[in-house]
Amino acid sequence: MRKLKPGIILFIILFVLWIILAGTDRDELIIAGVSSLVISLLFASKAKALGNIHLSPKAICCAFMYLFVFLRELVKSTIDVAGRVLSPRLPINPGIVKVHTRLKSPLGRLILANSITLTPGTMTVETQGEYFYIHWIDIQTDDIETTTKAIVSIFEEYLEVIFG
Amino acid sequence: MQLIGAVISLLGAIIIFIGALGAFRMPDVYNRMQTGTKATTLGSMLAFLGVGIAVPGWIGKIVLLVLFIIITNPISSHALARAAHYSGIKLTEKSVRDNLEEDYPDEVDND
Amino acid sequence: MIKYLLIALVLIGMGWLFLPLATEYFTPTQLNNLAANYVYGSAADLNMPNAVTSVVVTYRGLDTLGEVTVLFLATAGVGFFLKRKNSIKSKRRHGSEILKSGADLLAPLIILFGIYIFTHGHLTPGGGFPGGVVLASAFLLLLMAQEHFTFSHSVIQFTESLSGIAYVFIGLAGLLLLGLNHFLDPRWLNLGQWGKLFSAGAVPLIYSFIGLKVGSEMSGMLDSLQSDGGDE
Amino acid sequence: MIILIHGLMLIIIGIWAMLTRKNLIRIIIGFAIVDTGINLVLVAIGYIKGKTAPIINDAVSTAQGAAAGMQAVDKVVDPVPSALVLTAIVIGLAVTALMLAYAIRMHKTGRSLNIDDFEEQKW
Amino acid sequence: MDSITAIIFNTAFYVLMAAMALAFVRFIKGPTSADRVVAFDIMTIAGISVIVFISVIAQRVIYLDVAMVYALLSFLGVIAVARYLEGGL
Amino acid sequence: MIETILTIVLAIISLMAAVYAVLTKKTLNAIIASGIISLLASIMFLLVSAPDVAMTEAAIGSGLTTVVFLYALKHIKDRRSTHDD
Repeated sequence: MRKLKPGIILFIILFVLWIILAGTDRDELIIAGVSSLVISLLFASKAKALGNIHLSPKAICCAFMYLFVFLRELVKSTIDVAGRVLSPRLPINPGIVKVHTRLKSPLGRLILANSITLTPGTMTVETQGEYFYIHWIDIQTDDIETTTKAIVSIFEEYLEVIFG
Repeated sequence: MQLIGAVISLLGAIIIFIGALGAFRMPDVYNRMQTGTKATTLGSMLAFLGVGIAVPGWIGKIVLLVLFIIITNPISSHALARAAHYSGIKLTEKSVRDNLEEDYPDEVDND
Repeated sequence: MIKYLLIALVLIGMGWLFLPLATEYFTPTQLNNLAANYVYGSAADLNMPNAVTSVVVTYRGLDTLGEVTVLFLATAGVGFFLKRKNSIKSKRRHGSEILKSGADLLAPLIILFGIYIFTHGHLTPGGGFPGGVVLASAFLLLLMAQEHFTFSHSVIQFTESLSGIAYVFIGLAGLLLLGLNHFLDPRWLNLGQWGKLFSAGAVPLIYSFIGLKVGSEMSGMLDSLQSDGGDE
Repeated sequence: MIILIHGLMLIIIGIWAMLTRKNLIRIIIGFAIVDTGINLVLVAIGYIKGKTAPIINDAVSTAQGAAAGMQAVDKVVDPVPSALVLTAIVIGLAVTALMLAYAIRMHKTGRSLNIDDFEEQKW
Repeated sequence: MDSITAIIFNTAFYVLMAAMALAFVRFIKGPTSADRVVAFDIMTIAGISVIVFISVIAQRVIYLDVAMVYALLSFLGVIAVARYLEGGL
Repeated sequence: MIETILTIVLAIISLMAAVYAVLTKKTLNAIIASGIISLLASIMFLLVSAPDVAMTEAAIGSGLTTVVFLYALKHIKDRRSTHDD
């Protein structure tokens, strides 16, 4: 079961994707089943990262909370950056800072880094072990801990529940 | 309903325009990337969602479009930022500090 | 100096040649007879919504067979000019962790999308050629993200030759089952119901094989371009 | 109409690149531009103003089978140039790759990318 | 579509065109190759939005497939140039 | 009407990109410019109602063309740096 879990999750994802693309006709379901089965068999060894997902009710609840928090941050920081761009003085204060993260699983780190990158104003430049190097458009402090609190912690508490 | 969708699309288009303007005004590559490739993500999401609201039958494909954009865009901009740093492009003079340069000074090839 | 003058003269002459094409071009308001027949026949005879696919696969099917052969020859030529020596160059910089895990998760998605494109070639835009290129793009993503990405060449060559042979055999099946001048005629399978996936005879089958063939050929070409190791 | 003229101008610019540049890769880029221009010209010739793509779904006709074909003939553009260009694009990529492989090989033997260094291979 | 909606959609279209032109100016000016790739990326995203708007104007749902191909594959070009710049291609 | 304006804007940008690709000094910039030409050509194919062609051009122009040129450039640059002739 432990070994099959990534393959099964991949199969479900691909199947749902095909249904959104093409609808729930009988022919479509046959082809969708066959092709997603073949692909998930081919890629089961590569997609090991998918095995880290916890499927408890609490994790699913956290996923929805995470989505909400992420969208809120996205809108907030986009408005912030738009204000900076439109103001004539161009008030930026950029630089590369170092933060640390507690996440271990590859998928969790991928989603954390992508969330940081997607919110305008912060951008992951490099990952080394437990440190992320982040280009920040408006540096406020010099300290690693406060920087971590400002950028990473919002997302990390939810991701930790989902991916462990 | 169509009116709401059109207004949301207009908002998205304006955000894309602001992103392009930011890429035009900012002083170095990293800041251009900040506005250019990520403010545009929210902009394109809003533009697509506006179309999806205006024409309700298309919502499935619109959702997939948003999903693809949201997965692929950060990976490419991360890769580009890393490449820009390693190929030796300096940060602008306005920058405060550069922890990555301090920690790994040998990795950059300055040619 | 005289060379620049000559080049300018050539370009101006070329523009002068093209000028009547642009000025005397009048926009038609109706399809010509051939195109109207193709559009009508695509819906009436073949039960297939996409008229472009009906032209590519059925009405000009022999042409497409030739194009696939040309594609095969070109990719074989690329493999002939460049030697495969995988082991020499390993001083590539490592891809970042995010790129690697992202590539692992995105590649199955891209492959599924490619399969969607080439199985729905008779209903929506797309078909074997773009679908095959999308498959090759997934391969390319893995090739770029991981510096030690390997795969067995025999699998790709096997897929390629199998789909080529299957394409020809489907054409021959039309010859055998329908009569002498029906090479590549897809109507030996059930024409099915309008707008469903399993309709239009053998067209989805043919386009799937074309897609697999184009995808494996492009993958082989990219691989030989990537790993041209060292000097002789 | 605009697209037709634009395609022709792209062809001329590409030929200009192929004639004046010395670097082999730049010549091949010129070839790729000519390729795109020719495809644009071909597709633009098949276009009929105010008509839509030759794919018969609900937007063109709600009927099925032969009746749909009858209705669609008045509403769609010519499918033949599309079908020709569809294959030509993929072939164009393969041919470009073949030319690049040849350029790499020439650089390997002749140690140069300049077209003038290969005088002895002219005829 | 009534007239106000059409006007708003057309305005969005013009704004997108302006964004594309602005990104192209950055492409011409950009001092390094990375700047040019950023401009290319912006043009791609604006192009995807333009394709979606074209499909609204033409009232064809099938045009969205083209936009999907672009949304899924456009990052390959950027990654290729990035890997070339950092010497890892 | 709006389609005509869009076509004119795209044509102007595309021609400028082509001229830039001819005149620029660095080959890498010319490759990125050819990517832009391909993107705009794909939108134009859609404007003349040929979605199949537009999709093929999108699939090819977004990744493969750029990558093929970059591989060639990489081989040539590698060999030049190791032998230094």
